[in-house]
Amino acid sequence: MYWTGFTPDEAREILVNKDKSKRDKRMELAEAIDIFVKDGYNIGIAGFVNSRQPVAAIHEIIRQGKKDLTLSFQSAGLAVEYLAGAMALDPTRCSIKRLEFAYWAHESFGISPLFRYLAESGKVELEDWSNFNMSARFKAGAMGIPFIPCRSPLGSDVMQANRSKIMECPFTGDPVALLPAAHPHVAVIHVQEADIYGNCKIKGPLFTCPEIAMAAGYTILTCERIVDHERIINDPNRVNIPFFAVDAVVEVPFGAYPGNCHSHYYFDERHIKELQAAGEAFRKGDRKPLENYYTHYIYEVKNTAEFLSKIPYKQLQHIQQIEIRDFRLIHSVSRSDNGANAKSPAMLHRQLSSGR
Amino acid sequence: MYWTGFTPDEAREILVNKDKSKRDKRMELAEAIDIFVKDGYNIGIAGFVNSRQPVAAIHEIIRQGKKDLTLSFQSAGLAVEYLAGAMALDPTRCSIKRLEFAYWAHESFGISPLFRYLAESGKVELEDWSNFNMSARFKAGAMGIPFIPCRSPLGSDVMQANRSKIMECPFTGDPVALLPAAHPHVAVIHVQEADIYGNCKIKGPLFTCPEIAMAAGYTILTCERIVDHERIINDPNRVNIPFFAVDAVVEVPFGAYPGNCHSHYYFDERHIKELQAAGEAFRKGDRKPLENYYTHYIYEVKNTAEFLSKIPYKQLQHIQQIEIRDFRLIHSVSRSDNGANAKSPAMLHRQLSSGR
Amino acid sequence: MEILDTYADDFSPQEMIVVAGARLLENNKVVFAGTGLPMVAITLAQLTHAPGIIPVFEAGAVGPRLTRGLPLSVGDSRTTSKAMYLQGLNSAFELAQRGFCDYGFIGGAEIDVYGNLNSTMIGDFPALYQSPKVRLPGSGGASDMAASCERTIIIMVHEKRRFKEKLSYLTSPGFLDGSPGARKRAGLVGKGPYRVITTRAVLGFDNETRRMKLLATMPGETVQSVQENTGFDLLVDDNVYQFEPPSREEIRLVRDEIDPEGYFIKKIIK
Amino acid sequence: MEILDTYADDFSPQEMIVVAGARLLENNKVVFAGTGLPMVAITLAQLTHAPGIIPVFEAGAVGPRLTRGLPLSVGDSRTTSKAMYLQGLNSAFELAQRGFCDYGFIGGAEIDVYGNLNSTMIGDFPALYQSPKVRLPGSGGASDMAASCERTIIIMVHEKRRFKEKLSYLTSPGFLDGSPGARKRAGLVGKGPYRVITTRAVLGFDNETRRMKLLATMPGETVQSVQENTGFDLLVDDNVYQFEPPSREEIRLVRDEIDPEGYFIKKIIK
Repeated sequence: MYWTGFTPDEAREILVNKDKSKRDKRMELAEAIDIFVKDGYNIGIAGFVNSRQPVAAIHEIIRQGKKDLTLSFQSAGLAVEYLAGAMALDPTRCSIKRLEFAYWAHESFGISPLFRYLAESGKVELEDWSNFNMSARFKAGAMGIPFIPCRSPLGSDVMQANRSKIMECPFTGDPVALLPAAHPHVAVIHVQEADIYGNCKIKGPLFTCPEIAMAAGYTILTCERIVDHERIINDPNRVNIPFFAVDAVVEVPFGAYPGNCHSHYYFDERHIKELQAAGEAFRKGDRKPLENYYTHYIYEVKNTAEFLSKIPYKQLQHIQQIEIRDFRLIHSVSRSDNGANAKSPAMLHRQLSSGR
Repeated sequence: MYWTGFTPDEAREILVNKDKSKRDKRMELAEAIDIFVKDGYNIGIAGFVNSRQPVAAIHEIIRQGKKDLTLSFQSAGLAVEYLAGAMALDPTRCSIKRLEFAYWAHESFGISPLFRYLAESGKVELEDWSNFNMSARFKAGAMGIPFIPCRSPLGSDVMQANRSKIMECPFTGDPVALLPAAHPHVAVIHVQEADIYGNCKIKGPLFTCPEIAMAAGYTILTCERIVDHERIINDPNRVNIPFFAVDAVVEVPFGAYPGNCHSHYYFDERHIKELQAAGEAFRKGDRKPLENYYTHYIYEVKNTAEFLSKIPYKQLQHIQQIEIRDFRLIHSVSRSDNGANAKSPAMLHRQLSSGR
Repeated sequence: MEILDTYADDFSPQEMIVVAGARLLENNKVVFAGTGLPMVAITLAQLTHAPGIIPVFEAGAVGPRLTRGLPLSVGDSRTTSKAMYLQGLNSAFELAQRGFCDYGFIGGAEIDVYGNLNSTMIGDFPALYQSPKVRLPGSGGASDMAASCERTIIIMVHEKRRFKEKLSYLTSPGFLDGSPGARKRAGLVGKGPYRVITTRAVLGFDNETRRMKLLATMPGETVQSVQENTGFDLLVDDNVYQFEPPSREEIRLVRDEIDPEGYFIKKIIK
Repeated sequence: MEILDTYADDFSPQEMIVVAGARLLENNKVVFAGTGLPMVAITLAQLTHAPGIIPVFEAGAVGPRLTRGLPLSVGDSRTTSKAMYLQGLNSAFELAQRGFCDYGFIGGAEIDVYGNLNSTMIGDFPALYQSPKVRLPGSGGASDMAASCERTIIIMVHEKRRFKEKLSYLTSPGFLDGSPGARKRAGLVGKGPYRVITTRAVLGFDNETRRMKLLATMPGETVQSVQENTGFDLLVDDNVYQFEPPSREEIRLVRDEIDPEGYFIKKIIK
């Protein structure tokens, strides 16, 4: 068995020797990436598909030109797409070596042209898992156990493509899959609110963010806003990641843009499609649109604020409004929203005999 | 390997065949115990030592005279003490057959005389685990896996006293302990707030309550108060047990009395000591005080409301006030409560060379 | 009971799939929904005969009602509206692994006669795993739902190249090799695939052989046309029937209320 | 530096233990605290030289400051005041298992020369496990802390019958049989026991043999009196010294502020 991040023993030693005190961990994004992200590292990428992905941190990783990265995640879209594009344009500047993952695409926004490009040309090592597998691997890491039992990927070809093992359960006699813990060298995570110590509160689905933070050797936390410590601990049951699992706290409003950040902004479809189209053009042989995209939005800007200043303000305002004002209500649902007692048209109420 | 609750396959089948709809599950406590608690059952006892233990539900189990129970818990005090007392007085009326547990005593209120009586006279089967072991066993049950790896109880005699097994980790080569999942037939849990469907919100430490609820075949939830569904789902990230893991919802104010229920009431020391003293007298040969206690507080009353009406109102008010008004502040801490920056007397600040 | 003007005049194969998916869902069941058409079908079911359906989304939301609009992702903000429980991926999949999820509602790029799915790669596996002919997005949560939900409902585009004798790669287990007890022997639980809903048919599985069986043809299709577009021999149910077309109201809900922007259901250009 | 009237005139052995425990705790470390005297010692440390100590209580609270009064249980409401993270037992023990907890602060009924503890039973194990001579409350979380915290600090009443050559039952692992690498071989992590604080002494462990070693005697005790009250041979440190008595301020904090009701620290009747 080989370990692609820290081994369980190494991951523990790092924590044992770490200053775990409650101290101000605020820093600039560039500084955090410079200190904690090294060439050859295994990076745990938080978020899920295009929601709450650590996009700002990834842009900075691209600007700093980190190489030979292993990316560990369950399902990702934008964060990995940006890294893939940087590698596609110039692999000597920024590169992915290996993927441990379950899904790379954009759901309703389509497949990932740059993943297809990298994978089909054999430019990255692949290790396929399922969403539960990767989430459970991070969970095992967070729990301090070297592996975790799981039902999936039993019966599938995934078992031939990755490091999981089958054992006979000593209690039931049935086969069970064992997944090795994942301890990325560093985790990059974007959340809504954190205090200066790193205690943070996640709104909406947690994805696998707490587990990734606890499993990783080091954790960079970007957040929409830094809030008072007292506000965070007002309801300690709602703190999702404790301060001592965090090494850097960076306030980055719109840090998941153009993705979705629950309670702050919805997807910027227009911008995501712009990136997608540039990637698709690249896959078909025209590198110009992707070069232009990277020059304009990533390499020519110093930080996220400068990136955002290139986006029309109305577009930013629009995605905040969709998110906050809920204006795309499904009216029938809203009207009849009485849970199990909702009334619906009588005709449709009848038991449809067909198809049963 | 033998299973003392449901086997993993049985536990799954029960859920598969259960009506998991969102429906009104309110019932009387006596009805809930009658339907879901059977002689010979393995009961998952929630709470921790004397905090948020399901005391009211246990009183009703005693009144209904359930027998040959297996009790599964990490650390318990009052709930199990009450069952032990009932068995000590008349084992044909109510009895414990077996314990799977980590700790049975009352912390600052002392040891458990009735546990000593039952254990030292060989009247109950013992299976010792640690707090983490029992919590992890419930967690494995909740996760739907047949076992979970854990570091403890490696190296200890606990391994000879229970069903854990050691295996060589196929990834690290190091020994690791495997704990079998626990699936109690029924869980009894007391929380602060629930809606009529069973969605509930726990305040303060969660103990192992969510895991026990999800692991058990059936779950009886008592709560301080039933609140509006809209209030519970106002912050769905704060829902600790989802409705479909709950079979009965019973509103029982003071349902953990004389124990502590976070945000509602602190311990009633006086009453706990009354029970303790009666138990201690029993262990030393005088059964009268314990008989009187049970007659007066449990057998002669119909329900929790009648039990509470035998407690002086001032005592109930007192424990609410301690809990809610925080009047026993430690003043030095409060004064200097600036976290790591707190100032303390210079003399004591110096590095004490002795003892290092 | 039915009158002819109940039915919609025009509808796309995708719309037919969504309507069929919705109709298959029983009220008050827990349905673990994959992205795309399953989300549309669940919403349609909630709006029609099954308001009590409890959706579970893998990113963490349990029991939402999609009052904020159709989610564009199983992890986006819209999945959380009126949710009753909201944790993360581990929590959602653990619910399924524990037995809380009656149905998993998934798709794939390829399917075989035993309902196994491929959503990983097209090409020679394992030889060319590291440089496949076509690289697909990967399992996501589909294989987890297939492994742990009590039953699965599968949605497919019905083309011969997708209904294959042999998959390039088995991502999501169905009845595996179809032998008796194959799932149990592999360590899986649950009863396996229940229905396959396609652009041409509704299919089930034979109880004895676990091979795919044609139950109903979609409007405009015949037993023969379905078989011609399938890369393996289909069993045909004795009572094979024409599936009831979408009603006007079903189509109206899909087009006007659920997916007015056409994220998942492409508009028909008239 | 020190002036004589710094010291308290009278103090109980329990108070001495608590003061010694507090002094051993470094500022800004994460300390997993068992019930009773460890809670008092941590609170005293927070009030004196180590305001940045981060307590972890097994029932779920991380980093509280005990402004609501001394908890009577590691799971009661008072453990949650100003907590920064608050889940449950699994979460707390997983933090320790992962490596977040620098110290575990535990006790036991019996201890052996290698710092192994018994808190389960007195009697013949395994023969009489099901009807022990004396049944103790059980491990609780002590064996978990001993297995997973980086180091443990042990608090004991120092009596010959408790410092034993051979334990009735090994509940919480110390250095096991004392052989080199015994903990690692058993699958444990962490460096094992660090200090034993008793009513008579402060003890550590020899680096070579991992046997218990007398480091300091409590006020009123001598090397000989400590050995006489120990059921095995103690190593004695070359620089063995008299432990500094409690200061007036330390005793005042314990009696007046931390445990005025005497829940864990019995009052001295003057």
